[in-house]
Amino acid sequence: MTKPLDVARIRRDFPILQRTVRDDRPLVYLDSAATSQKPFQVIDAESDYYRSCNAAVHRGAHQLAEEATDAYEGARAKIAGFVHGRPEDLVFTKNATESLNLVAYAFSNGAAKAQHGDDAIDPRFVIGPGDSIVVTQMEHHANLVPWQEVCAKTGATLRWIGVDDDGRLDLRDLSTIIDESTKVVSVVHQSNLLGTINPVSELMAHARAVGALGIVDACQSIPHMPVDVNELGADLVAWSGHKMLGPTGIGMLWGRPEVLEAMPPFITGGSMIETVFMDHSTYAAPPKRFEAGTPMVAQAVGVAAAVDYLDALGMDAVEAHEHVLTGYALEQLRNVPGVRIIGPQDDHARGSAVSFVVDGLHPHDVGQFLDDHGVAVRVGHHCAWPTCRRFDVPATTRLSTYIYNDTSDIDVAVDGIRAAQKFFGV
Amino acid sequence: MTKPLDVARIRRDFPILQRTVRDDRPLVYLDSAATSQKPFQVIDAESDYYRSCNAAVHRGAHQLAEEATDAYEGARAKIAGFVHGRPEDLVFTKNATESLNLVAYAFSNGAAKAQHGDDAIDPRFVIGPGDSIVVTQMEHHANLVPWQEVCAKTGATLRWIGVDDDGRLDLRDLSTIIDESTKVVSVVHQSNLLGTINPVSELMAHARAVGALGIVDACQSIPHMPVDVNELGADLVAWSGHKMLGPTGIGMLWGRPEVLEAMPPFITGGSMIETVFMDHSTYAAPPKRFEAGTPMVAQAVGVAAAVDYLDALGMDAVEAHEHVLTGYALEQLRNVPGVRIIGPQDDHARGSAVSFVVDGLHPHDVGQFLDDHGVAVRVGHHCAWPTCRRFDVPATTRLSTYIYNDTSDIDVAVDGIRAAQKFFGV
Amino acid sequence: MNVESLYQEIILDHYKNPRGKHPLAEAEGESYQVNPTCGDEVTVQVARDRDGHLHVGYEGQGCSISQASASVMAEMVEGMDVSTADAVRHAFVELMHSKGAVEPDEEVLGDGVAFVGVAKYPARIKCALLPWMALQDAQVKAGIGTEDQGEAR
Amino acid sequence: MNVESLYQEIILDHYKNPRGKHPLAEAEGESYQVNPTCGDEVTVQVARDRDGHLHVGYEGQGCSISQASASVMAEMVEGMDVSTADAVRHAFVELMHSKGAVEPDEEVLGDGVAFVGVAKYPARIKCALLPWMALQDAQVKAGIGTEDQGEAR
Ligand SMILES: Cc1ncc(COP(=O)(O)O)c(C=O)c1O
Ligand SMILES: Cc1ncc(COP(=O)(O)O)c(C=O)c1O
Repeated sequence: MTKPLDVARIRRDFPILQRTVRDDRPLVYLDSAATSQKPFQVIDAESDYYRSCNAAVHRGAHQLAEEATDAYEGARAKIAGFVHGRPEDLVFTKNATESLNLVAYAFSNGAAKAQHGDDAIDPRFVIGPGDSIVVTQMEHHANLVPWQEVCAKTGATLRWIGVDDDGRLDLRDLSTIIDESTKVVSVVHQSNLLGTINPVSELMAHARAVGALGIVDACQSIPHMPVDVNELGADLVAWSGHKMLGPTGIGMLWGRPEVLEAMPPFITGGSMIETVFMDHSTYAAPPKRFEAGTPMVAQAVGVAAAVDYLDALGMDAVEAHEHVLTGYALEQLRNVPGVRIIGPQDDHARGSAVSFVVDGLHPHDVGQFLDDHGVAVRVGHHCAWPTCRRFDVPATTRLSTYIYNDTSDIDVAVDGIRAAQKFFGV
Repeated sequence: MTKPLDVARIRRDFPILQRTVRDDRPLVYLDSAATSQKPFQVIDAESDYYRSCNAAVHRGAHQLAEEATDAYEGARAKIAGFVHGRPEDLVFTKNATESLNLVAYAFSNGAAKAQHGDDAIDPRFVIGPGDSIVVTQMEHHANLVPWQEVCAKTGATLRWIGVDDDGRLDLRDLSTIIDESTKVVSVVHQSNLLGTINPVSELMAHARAVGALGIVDACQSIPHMPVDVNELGADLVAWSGHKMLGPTGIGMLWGRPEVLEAMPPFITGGSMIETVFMDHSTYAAPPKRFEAGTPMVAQAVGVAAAVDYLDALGMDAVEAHEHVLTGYALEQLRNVPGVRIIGPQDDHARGSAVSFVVDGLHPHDVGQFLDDHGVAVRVGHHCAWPTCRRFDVPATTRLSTYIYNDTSDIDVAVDGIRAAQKFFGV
Repeated sequence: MNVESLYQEIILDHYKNPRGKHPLAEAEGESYQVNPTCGDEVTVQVARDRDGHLHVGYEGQGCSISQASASVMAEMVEGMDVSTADAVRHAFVELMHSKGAVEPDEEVLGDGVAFVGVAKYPARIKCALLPWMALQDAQVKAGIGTEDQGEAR
Repeated sequence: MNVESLYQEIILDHYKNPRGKHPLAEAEGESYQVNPTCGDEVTVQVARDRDGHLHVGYEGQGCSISQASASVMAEMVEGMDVSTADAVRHAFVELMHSKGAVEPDEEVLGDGVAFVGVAKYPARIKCALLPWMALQDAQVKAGIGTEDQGEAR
């Protein structure tokens, strides 16, 4: 049995939710798919780190350095545990975008080094003409552009799984898309624009079957539902801290140990080396191999505090709460004439990002009216421009909820939409 | 006339300096070259951002997004101003290591794309066999390993300027090192191990003369002395926030506009694009082109607060203060029999990082004794392993000061060294 | 400050009944501009006749602000001599960057004065400027005017 | 807790007068290990004689802790049968990870008990373990022992 969320109590932990916007309207924050707000527990964890034990980690023989290292590695263990992974298999980056680039660069770097005579590169990372990379038509730019770049640098070909009218992946021709030429299958777990939850373990099984590496962009799933990285069947899983109550400036990459071990480094420099000579270097084992330079220590501590916060609520309860809100939002929006939902129409296998367009109104103008009602939403292509094109819309307006929202927030938003319709006479 | 620093007053702004370590000894922090401590003004600026206006920047039509964007871009303007640059020419990264990699990858990405038929790549970034890259023998790994990687991926050759016994660059054979084959000259402004301040504008002039791009690693200079990026004569300048009173997780890269404009992107994804289609994308102008994904907003706000703090002291005064401390440290260390300073022996053209070895004692053991006296120093190769090899030492112990240190801190350190000598009977 | 100050009557009118929204028969220069965050697009074409007068046409899609701005622009500068058109554009750009501190001059800006409220909504300034940036860029490409390249960024 | 608890007499003695610090005539396996943050290095060589006894030699440079640890290790396991040597290594590794909570058994660990203070200084644990990791790795390479590969990390 999961205990339902006590939204009123939760809201008291978020200082920003006490403020007003535009002519003293209470803030209704429905933009958590872009970035979540932070409870004081997270904010304080970061400042306490700076106040009490800030130092360079993994270096120096002094007490502060020991405490800072403990804080950093303790955070790693906690965050890894949150997704049922081992600390050794968790890499810190600056955001999910870097995590995904780190993986993409393993292929372009691998190919370039192999071409220049390095025969120690694992053949899985040597990509070139004739090889294919598979993504979907609902990827965030962060899981699309890096692969386009790999293709531009290596001659590999990008393929994608299409999206049907209901915003679901079209899996009919899967075996012609993922085939023996495929070296990478990289898919979003939950679309940030459509809200669709994809059958990633099925897709990962297809990847495995052809010997391709399987990658999951879990930016919109790990903050919102219980995720066990082992169950996804993926080789690598990327997500961000700032969407799960954590600070800006930190992302995560979990990898299967054997895959991380085989991956060439991305950003190079201090702390990721084993030995350095003027003319060559050797590299440390993962996760250090992928963490060059002074890391995001305070930010890791902040994400660990966010994990504590979410664990205390229970991710089952978080998921259940959002499921209710999603159903409610879909229902309320359907009741507004002229509103069209872009993405799955019902709440089955669907997360809480709900995109829509309003006949006769541009999404930007809808967003502006919502802002005038104190409602913060996102408008635009949500960094998934090809997905907008698929639905023949220039942009959408998107509501997205989290643990601090309740149905009344959605009511305020729907009022705002109606007001916009009235004002523009549509 | 610069006003001398009031160290006692400054120390009150740094919460961590009020704490004790190891059996209640007052903390003597002499490890600022690794990372600096943070005044409450910086810590609070970050938390205030989260408490009051956290949101996704450059997106969303709501008031929070406007305020967050203002905070982020305002920070950019302030930090750029600190080094006499324009905001449009300042890129935020996660640390200086990423900044330097961003530049290095412009070359390997440029080469790979050109090889695969992209003829829009600026020829300056198309590197290959026969081309050379020049660094020095006193680089931090962050400005060495990325260039080794470029060579491994493109067939270019790495060359370096040697270091003499006094820890100065050996500039005698410069014209055989920097020649017509040279496409990159990348040098450290102030060595984090030796303390040497290098004649970078002279080196940059050599780079310009042969048409090479000139890069300066200013990690140890910008926090400690007035730096005007225009006067360095460099094309690109990299540094970190956490060494200049700022938070972890943010770095800077300043570039000449014409050079940034010509550079291919590094990390790709959201926010750095102009248009995205499934099969290709076009990229935004700098600085956005180099800032993929959700940026380090709170961290930028923190560095801006650090700039305010340093500006209020005056960088001339900071430099003068450290110069006194450096001279004092050199003198006190010279008075201890058996201590050998690694790096320039006098305080001319020299920063406050002072490395030394003690006859018969391993640097790690020296560090441990200092720790026992409450003194935090760094031991090891300081991410400049080849520099240690040059001086035939496995590692050094390093004292490094900042605005919150005074001569009494150095006295405590020297006492610790003597105690170690006594204990080990050397 | 509220949303009505942003969406003045004139803006709504231009949004619903755009003027000058058509391709130009013999364009000498053309510029496509896009707002990468929201996907608003506009293509502006320009030509100059024997008497030195400017002719413009545009196509585009986007929010009310960007589309109304394009319509206002097309209606105003159509047939103007080049230097007067440049002056109008200058005044419009200045207004947008004024944060609401500048009192717009109706003599110069005509219907453009209706955009005074936009300057208070930073996220929308880019929308309003988009067609004017395209105009400037198209003129530069056509070699018509303008010394002030790049200033509308 | 203070620095004297770290640097016990036995450690200082092994540091100043290292035992077993020499190459091994007929090494069957060798392992080089380095601590990437401080540059401490050690190379351990191993061989097994007809009676199943282990022989070790080492070279290295580094801090007192890593070098004394190598000396203690070389002295202790030299001539031991393989399974006893493995047991000593296990006990040493366990002690290092104990955060000071384990009472070391002098029967098993001999001079190794002197390292009990090291467990309280996280930054130094790696120093103390370095030669033992090299021993294990060298044994694995020589095919001498040990089922517990990787455990000393
Ligand atoms: C000279 C120098 N360059 C580069 C770096 C790397 O900086 P960061 O670790 O912040 O990336 C440092 C700091 O460690 C440094 O001192
Ligand atoms: C599905 C998805 N993938 C990737 C990203 C990129 O994350 P970040 O901006 O934190 O790098 C986001 C968030 O914007 C997202 O929603």
